[in-house]
Amino acid sequence: MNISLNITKTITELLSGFMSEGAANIGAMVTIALIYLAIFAVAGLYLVLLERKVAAWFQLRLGPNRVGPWGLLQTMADALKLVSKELTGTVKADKFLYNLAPYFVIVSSLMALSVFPFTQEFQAFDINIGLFFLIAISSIGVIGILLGGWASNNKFALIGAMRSGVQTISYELSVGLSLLTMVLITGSFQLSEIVEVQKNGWLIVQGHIPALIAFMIYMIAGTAETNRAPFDMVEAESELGAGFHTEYSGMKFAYFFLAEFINMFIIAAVATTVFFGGWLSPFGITESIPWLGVFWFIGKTFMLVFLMMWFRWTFPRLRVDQLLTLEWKYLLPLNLLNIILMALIVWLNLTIQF
Amino acid sequence: MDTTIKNSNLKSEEYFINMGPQHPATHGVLRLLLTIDGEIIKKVEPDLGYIHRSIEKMCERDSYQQIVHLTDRMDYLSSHINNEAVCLAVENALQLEVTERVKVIRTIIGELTRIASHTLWWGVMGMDVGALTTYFYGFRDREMINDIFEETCGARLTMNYNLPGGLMFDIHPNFVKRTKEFIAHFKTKLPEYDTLLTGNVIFQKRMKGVGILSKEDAISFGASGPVGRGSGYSCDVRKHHPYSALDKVTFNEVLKTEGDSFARYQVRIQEMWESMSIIEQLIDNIPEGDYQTATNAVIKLPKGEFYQKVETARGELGVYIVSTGTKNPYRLKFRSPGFSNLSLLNHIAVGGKIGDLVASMATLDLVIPDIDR
Amino acid sequence: MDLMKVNKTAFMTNEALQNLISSWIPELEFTEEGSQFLNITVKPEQLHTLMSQLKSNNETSFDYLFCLSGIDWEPKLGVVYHLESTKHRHIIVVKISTEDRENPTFDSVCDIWKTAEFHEREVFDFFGIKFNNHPNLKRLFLTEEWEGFPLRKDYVDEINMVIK
Amino acid sequence: MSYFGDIYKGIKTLLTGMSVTGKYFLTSHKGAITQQYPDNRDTLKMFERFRGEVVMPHNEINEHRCTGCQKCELACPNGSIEIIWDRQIDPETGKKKKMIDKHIYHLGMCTMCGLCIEACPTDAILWAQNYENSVYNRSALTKVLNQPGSKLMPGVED
Repeated sequence: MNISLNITKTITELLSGFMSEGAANIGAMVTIALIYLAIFAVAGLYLVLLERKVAAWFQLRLGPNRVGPWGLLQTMADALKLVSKELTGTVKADKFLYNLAPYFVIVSSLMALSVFPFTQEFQAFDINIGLFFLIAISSIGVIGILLGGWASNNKFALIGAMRSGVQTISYELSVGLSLLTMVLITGSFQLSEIVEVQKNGWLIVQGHIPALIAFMIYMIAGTAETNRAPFDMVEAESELGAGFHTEYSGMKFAYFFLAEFINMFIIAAVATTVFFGGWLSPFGITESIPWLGVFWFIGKTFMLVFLMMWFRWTFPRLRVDQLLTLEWKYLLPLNLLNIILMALIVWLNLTIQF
Repeated sequence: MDTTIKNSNLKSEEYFINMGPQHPATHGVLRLLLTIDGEIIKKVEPDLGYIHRSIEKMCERDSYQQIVHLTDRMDYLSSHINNEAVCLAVENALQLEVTERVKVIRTIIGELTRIASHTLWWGVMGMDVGALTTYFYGFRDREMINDIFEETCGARLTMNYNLPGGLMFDIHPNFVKRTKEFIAHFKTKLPEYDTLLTGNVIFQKRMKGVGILSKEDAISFGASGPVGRGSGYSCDVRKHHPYSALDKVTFNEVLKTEGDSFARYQVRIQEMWESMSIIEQLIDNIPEGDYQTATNAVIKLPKGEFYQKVETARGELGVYIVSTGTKNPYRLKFRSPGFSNLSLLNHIAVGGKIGDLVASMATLDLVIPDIDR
Repeated sequence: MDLMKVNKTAFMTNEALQNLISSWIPELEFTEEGSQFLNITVKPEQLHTLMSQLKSNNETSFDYLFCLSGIDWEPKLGVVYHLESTKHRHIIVVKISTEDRENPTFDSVCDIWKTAEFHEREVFDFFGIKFNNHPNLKRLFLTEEWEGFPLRKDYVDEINMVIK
Repeated sequence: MSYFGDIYKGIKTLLTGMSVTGKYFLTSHKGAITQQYPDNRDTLKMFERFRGEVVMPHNEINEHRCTGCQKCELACPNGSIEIIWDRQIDPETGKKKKMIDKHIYHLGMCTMCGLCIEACPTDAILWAQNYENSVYNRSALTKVLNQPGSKLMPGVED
């Protein structure tokens, strides 16, 4: 049962049999990209279904249960409907930017997926600046939203886009800083390295108080990063109608919609890798079977995804200026204090090691 | 406008945006012409008439029974209280004495309509401010009242249960049982409204200090109902000009003084408790008697003018009938509460952000057919 | 207990109101028949002075204009103001009317009560009565190019009006 | 140091808010408050006073109680009832009498106000409780309430 989990190595060896070295690498990369695209497109659809079901249970409803057994094919049907929808656009829209915007968003969210360690070596792209790469990629998504809102020549979309620009830039800060506090313990950005360090105690336990504060700040900033309630001023239904993607329909709207859910998955996945020990089982109980780690990773991520959905269906929306005061006056100072606190603890090595 | 924008040479241009007539925050076909500078609102000008059916012209050709059924379609959330307004006006004009039983039943169903309207307002207010689950909790309680109405009057929203001279038919045998069940249920659920939304720090930040209306402006703009009472202006028609069985019940008028959206919100939540206590005082001893005193088929009001004030869920509804003794009124004017409450929107929204406009409009609880008539 | 009885227990009875108000402007007609409240018919020129006095004088202090309605008395076009005092809780009705149906104009009271601005626009929309020095007097409900004034008795419109 | 104070208070109110939705999430297995309409169609029964549609009940020998007095037509606010009557010889008394020919009811124009049923002296028309009245073309909404070949019930006087 010991299939080698390092898929990149196996595929490159397979291809290098009848291809030159360089071509094999490119071939491997393309196949892995296609595999990831397939997996996460479907995962995105089922995240949408999970969101609709969880929302229904919160709201005394049943949620989709008509299409397929227990409504499992509902979002598949939605995707097919969106594919067949006509791609309308506004008259004086800036055609090139209008069509380019969705690709920015979907590409940046899919690229960020490549870095996650699902189990032992099952990782598409293990680079030593893993976390730094993640934060850089996730800030490209906002360019897509700004472009989409500005280019669709609709005033509501413009307001939505400007709001998203302001929001994501300010919340990049606390996402980065809160992850930085955790890197103080691990010492390296490489995600597999971070998981290694957590072999003797998850980081949230190792860093105890400052780690908990960093986790809370990270969750708040992460929800704001993906433009989800209570920070969803970008497509505030009751104020701006559909915000920046008002003028998008069909597959382009599907990209925006799918990207939002994959971003939610990424934020939750980063939190599990950094705070809750990625694919490690709680006390090393399933250490022997490495590929079981995938379920631990997916399980923890889904717990955090559920938490973000819980936020969405309970809290009202913040106003734009309150959002900024929350970030600059509350989260940022707390973050800086937290880094100093964490540095002190690491220096006096008061971290709890198992 | 904080000072940073003022003295910087960065000149931001105002631009003009169209909120409505099809917009989630306007709850109906109201079009607001907003002049905004970035996020800050400079001017709000409502453009009405999208659902204007000229009910007042129709009243001039209809008999009095038929006018009663038209008022259902004005403020459809307090349709029973509208019907009661016209019936009271006709009964007072004819000096027609209505039995005690009818007065008590009218007051009970009126207060139930008020609770139903406030629960719907609370659910939709939550949606406007972003919390989408409040809608379903609000509607769960409202559905119980709708079932009571459906069982007794046969219709859920536009009931037309009132006739000049009494009620169309008697209350259903298990009307009393269902109302008591509802009161018991709602007493456990209303505190939940507070823990879910009122206490929430985000909600309070969105509502406190937003859309401030002083008492003098409230009176001068003719604001009535919870909008007026949120600014400390005591305008409850049930207190000052009691009608039906309201003079036999004791309830206190909810008054807040801050005059911001949060005060109007709290007035409505507290009013639901008051309405429940009114129902409890009346539900157990509904006097016996017949439910309709006979009126001749064609009602002719004596020559003269008659005015009747009633407190609907949105405020003070006035029915002004000028009659020349024929079977339909010479002129019938409805003083609608929503109309005056809307006129102060520009006064309270200028200077705020779009989010504030939506929040203060939600607390004005506008129903557009009531404004357009 | 309807509005009629409440008015008696109010701070000032109709008679007291009547001689107080008649002391301000001489030729006013006071009637009480056919209505629950004291009706004052005033000439259009004295309207603004009477109204501002009714509001400012703290014995009457009618600070709440709760109903402003236009009426077409067949030959004459008129406006009826229902005023209530939030302090003393008494109510009076002020009526003005004019013969000229082509260009009926009255003084606007929206500088006294802010609610009048919207109500006067509605009366202009349905009766064609103009109010001078009104901030923006244009049609409120109907579209700009709607000809005719629907609530006038002589208004005819085959499409929308179903005469039974 | 109200800075940390209001952070703590804020988080506390957020958590209490979440506890309410959490409670509903955990008790969601008790079933939803929404009505599963197409599935519960056979068990769904309306209240007996529900105003579905105006109908004219006929007894077994195809007799109804409508004398054609047109009181309901006058009482209807928006003209959704039209009575077509003609003078026929009454078999017993031999005199000319006003007999009902067609009682046309436009369901499309009816606002369910109930004034016609209130005005009918002989209780000829009543409320039916059906709620599925949608049709594919509008002419199906114009109904003739008295069945063809039906007669007035003897002994019913105007």
